[in-house]
Amino acid sequence: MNAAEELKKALPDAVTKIGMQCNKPEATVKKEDLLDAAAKAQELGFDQLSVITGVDYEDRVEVIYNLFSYENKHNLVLKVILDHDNPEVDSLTTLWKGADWLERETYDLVGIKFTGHPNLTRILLPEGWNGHPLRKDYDMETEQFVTIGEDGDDVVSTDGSNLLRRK
Amino acid sequence: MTNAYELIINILTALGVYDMILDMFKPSGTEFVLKLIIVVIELAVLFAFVLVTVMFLTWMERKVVAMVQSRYGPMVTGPRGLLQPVMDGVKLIGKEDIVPAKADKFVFNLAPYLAFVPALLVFIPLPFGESLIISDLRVGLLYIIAISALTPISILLAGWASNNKYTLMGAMRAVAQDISYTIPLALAAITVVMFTGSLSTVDIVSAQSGTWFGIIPKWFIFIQPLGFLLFLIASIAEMGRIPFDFQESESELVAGFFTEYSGMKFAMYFLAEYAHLFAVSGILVTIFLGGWNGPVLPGIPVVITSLVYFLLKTYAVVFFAMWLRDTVPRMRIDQLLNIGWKIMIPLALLNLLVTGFLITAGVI
Amino acid sequence: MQTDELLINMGPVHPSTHGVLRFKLRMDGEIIKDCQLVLGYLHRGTEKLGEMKTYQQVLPYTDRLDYISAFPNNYCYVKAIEELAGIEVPLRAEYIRVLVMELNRIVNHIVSIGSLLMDLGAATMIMWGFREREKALQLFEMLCGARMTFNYIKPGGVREDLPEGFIPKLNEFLEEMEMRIKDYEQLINSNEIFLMRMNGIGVISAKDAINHGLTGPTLRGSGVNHDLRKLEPYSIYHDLDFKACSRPEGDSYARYMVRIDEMWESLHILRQVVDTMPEAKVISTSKYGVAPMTGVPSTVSTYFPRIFTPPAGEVYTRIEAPKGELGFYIASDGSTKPYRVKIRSPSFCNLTALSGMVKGLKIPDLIAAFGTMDIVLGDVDR
Amino acid sequence: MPGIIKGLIVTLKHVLQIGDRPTVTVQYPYERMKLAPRFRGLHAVDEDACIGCGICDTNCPNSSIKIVKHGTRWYPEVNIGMCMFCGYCVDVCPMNAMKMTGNYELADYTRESLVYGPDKLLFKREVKQ
Repeated sequence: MNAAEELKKALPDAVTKIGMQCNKPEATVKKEDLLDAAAKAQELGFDQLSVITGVDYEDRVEVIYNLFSYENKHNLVLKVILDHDNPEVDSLTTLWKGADWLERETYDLVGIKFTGHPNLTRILLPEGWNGHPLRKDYDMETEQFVTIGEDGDDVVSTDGSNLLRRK
Repeated sequence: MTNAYELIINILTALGVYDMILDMFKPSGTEFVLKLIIVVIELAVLFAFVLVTVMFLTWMERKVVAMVQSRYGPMVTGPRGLLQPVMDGVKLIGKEDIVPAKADKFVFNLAPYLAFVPALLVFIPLPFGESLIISDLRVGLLYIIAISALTPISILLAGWASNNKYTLMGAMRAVAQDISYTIPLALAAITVVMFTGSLSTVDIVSAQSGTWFGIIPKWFIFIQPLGFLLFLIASIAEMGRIPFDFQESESELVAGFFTEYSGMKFAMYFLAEYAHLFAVSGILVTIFLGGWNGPVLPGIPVVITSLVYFLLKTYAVVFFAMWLRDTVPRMRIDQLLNIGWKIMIPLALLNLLVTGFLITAGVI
Repeated sequence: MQTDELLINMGPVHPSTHGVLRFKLRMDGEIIKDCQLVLGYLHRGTEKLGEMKTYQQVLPYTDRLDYISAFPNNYCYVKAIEELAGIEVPLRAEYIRVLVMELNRIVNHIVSIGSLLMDLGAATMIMWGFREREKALQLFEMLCGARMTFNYIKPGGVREDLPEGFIPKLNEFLEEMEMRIKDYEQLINSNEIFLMRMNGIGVISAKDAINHGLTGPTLRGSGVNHDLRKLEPYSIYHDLDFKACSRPEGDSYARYMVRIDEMWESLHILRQVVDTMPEAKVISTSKYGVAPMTGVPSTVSTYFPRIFTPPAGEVYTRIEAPKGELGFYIASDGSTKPYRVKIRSPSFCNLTALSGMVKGLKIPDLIAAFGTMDIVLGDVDR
Repeated sequence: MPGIIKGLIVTLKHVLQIGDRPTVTVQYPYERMKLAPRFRGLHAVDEDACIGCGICDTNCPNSSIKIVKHGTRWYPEVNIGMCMFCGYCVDVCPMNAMKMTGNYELADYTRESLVYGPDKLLFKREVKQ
């Protein structure tokens, strides 16, 4: 019995689908129950949160959590399917401190809101950036420029005329 | 012959021109002008010597670092890059002199000179050789320690006037460090004074002439090994070099107190730093390593041999400082202060006590 | 006495932030009250580029993530593709891959230790390190024509076979390296000032380290003896004899020592690889391979097709890069371009723990702890 | 203290170059290091072999290659400012006409001069008798 099946057995309502991500057991979880499922997974020994990936599909947004257990050397993939226009899911920062930055990054680049995150701000792009670059509908044509404002914070504008930039 | 002034007069007399020159001034009663001229010549020679030494030291520093690190160092300008410091100087003069907009301009401009002048003044009672001394002050050692203690004022001014957090922190560190290290420095030096009974540097050097059993030179390092060690550590801290270069600590505070300086003012600090390095090494040699004492070579005037011995010893100490710099990382400021106050000062006091006891008991 | 908090902006241009990282420090005198990190000054959008280029074209971009050790980046991306498409790799190619990755691990640790010592004020180590690194880079140049951005490991194998004279030169390097590491150890390991600076600085417990998602030497410095080369052996690591190095203390010195120990282990691995390397071809000719063109004298053994369409699916692959766990997530929709490339970079995840580690310490400690995290900003910001 | 002395000894060994610790610097630009034959530097295009097919163009990750007319035939033009020397153009060339030379001193003053046209890239392969 692999980890996804174990999770399914423990939380039959939360896990809607189990499958494989290449060679790793994958459990698709209802988005309301993600926190419970993750807590259960942590209980089952999955102590490392390896990565959080957000993928923007045409009709949905998926968030994929890759977990690993140092103890049992097992992998587990949790997947949540979110609404495309208003992706929102519970934050896992209470379970894994390492989720902090990973969630901020996912928010920054894919635009998924993690409710309950202590400091959900952009991390790689400056505050005030328009759009989330890894969304498929991201506007690639508009150029955005970052300058340093009076108080030292980044200022984003679409007007690049006053920059010292040689064409 | 006790100092360079008399040396010059002696040379002029030997050449038979002194009386002639003196006659030129005597009728008008202006002998003091002649005196002044000679003193100015002396100081000019000293100044030129310091400048050349500093240039050589910067080249030497780079070469020693390069040798430790399996590199060549400067090779292009001049033979083996010997003219590199000149080019550096030319470059620095050509640089724009930037004063930060929110700096205190008067203090900002004043600070570099305040750093450089004490570094020069320290050389005055330093015996470069037999009678090669500008002035044999009777409080020579005290004078040196007092003048050295002026440097932190300049650093504090620079750090504060730059209106930059890094410079301020660098300045604060420098002052904290300097205060805690001048004390063991002075205490270590006092043990030597207890033997000589005089603060004059000439007396200290002459007390170290001669040998025991014809082999071991009578240097104070052999009587006072602990004092020497304390003085060495304190003087490296005093020079502000790795492992104690908190005023700069470039990887933490960018460049410490002179972060905002550029061009010639930066060069002033550079000059002061290396002049200080040489001066402190010279003082260390004077106090503990026998000054200009060395085997007398027949046929060569003592003035020359003594100068050579002094320079050899001083450069050995300078080399050690550079060598140490390339080997060890920087300490942390609080660790340094801990060592200064909790280990070095008690040790120095203990050393003082034991030395005093032994001298009174007549053992040494 | 009334005191004010001091706000210090360390970076993005600062001698010891290893690039363009910015610390926002709230200080009480010299003591750090709060440390916030501002990233993104080197963000080049590699993940977005990954969606816009073909599978093959993304490969050179992976070199530019962690430019100190680019081979593991190459390899991890290639491994993800291979897992996705089920490409088999010839044994000799796997040997060469492990060889270059372990060589790169040594290079990475040299640079890491060197820059750590540089931050502490001892400039000698980095120069010695770069002296040896140069030898390794010359080996890389011999192998693939580039010194840092290799683009050498390809889906199904490697770009070219080992050149003539490579193995003797490598053996020479290994022998020299042994002596050099001894020199490093003599210079640093027992230096009292170094110990004073490193012992008990930036301590993180094993539990916290795992919870923060630390990986690599940073995790193993906390006494967690976990190494992906052991846990999920990939390539030929299951055939090799080596051990995962760890130290229980969890402080900066432990992390430093783990790196030194790993260099010895890598030397050990390299010797085994050289001794047991099989003679065979270096590129796969399995289902995605195409036959070499006849008639044209080809110097390059690239059989990987220009138009490559793996089956639709998702894959997440991770390897033990020198800096920690490096992962590539690739979602494919069956077209010539990846639908989504996600990079789990070790530097980014390791940095998470830094601000907690340095609270209550001083600026020099921040630099010491940060130096032992061993990050590269290209890897953090991607 | 003993640790520092150990360090001092090993640095002194380097100063005096005891035991295989030589000076290793190369005095560039007065002397140069020997490049490996596989070195990936500036491109070169075989004048006779190139058929101007444009496969290098389509495979270039940064689109730094353009096919331009040169004389009567079509040849690639490389924008070095955008090139990342990945070597794909060499790998994919069906005629094996593209190669990379050891020229790495490519810094220049303007962006325009970083565009290397066929006049700078072309070479004639010596025909073996």
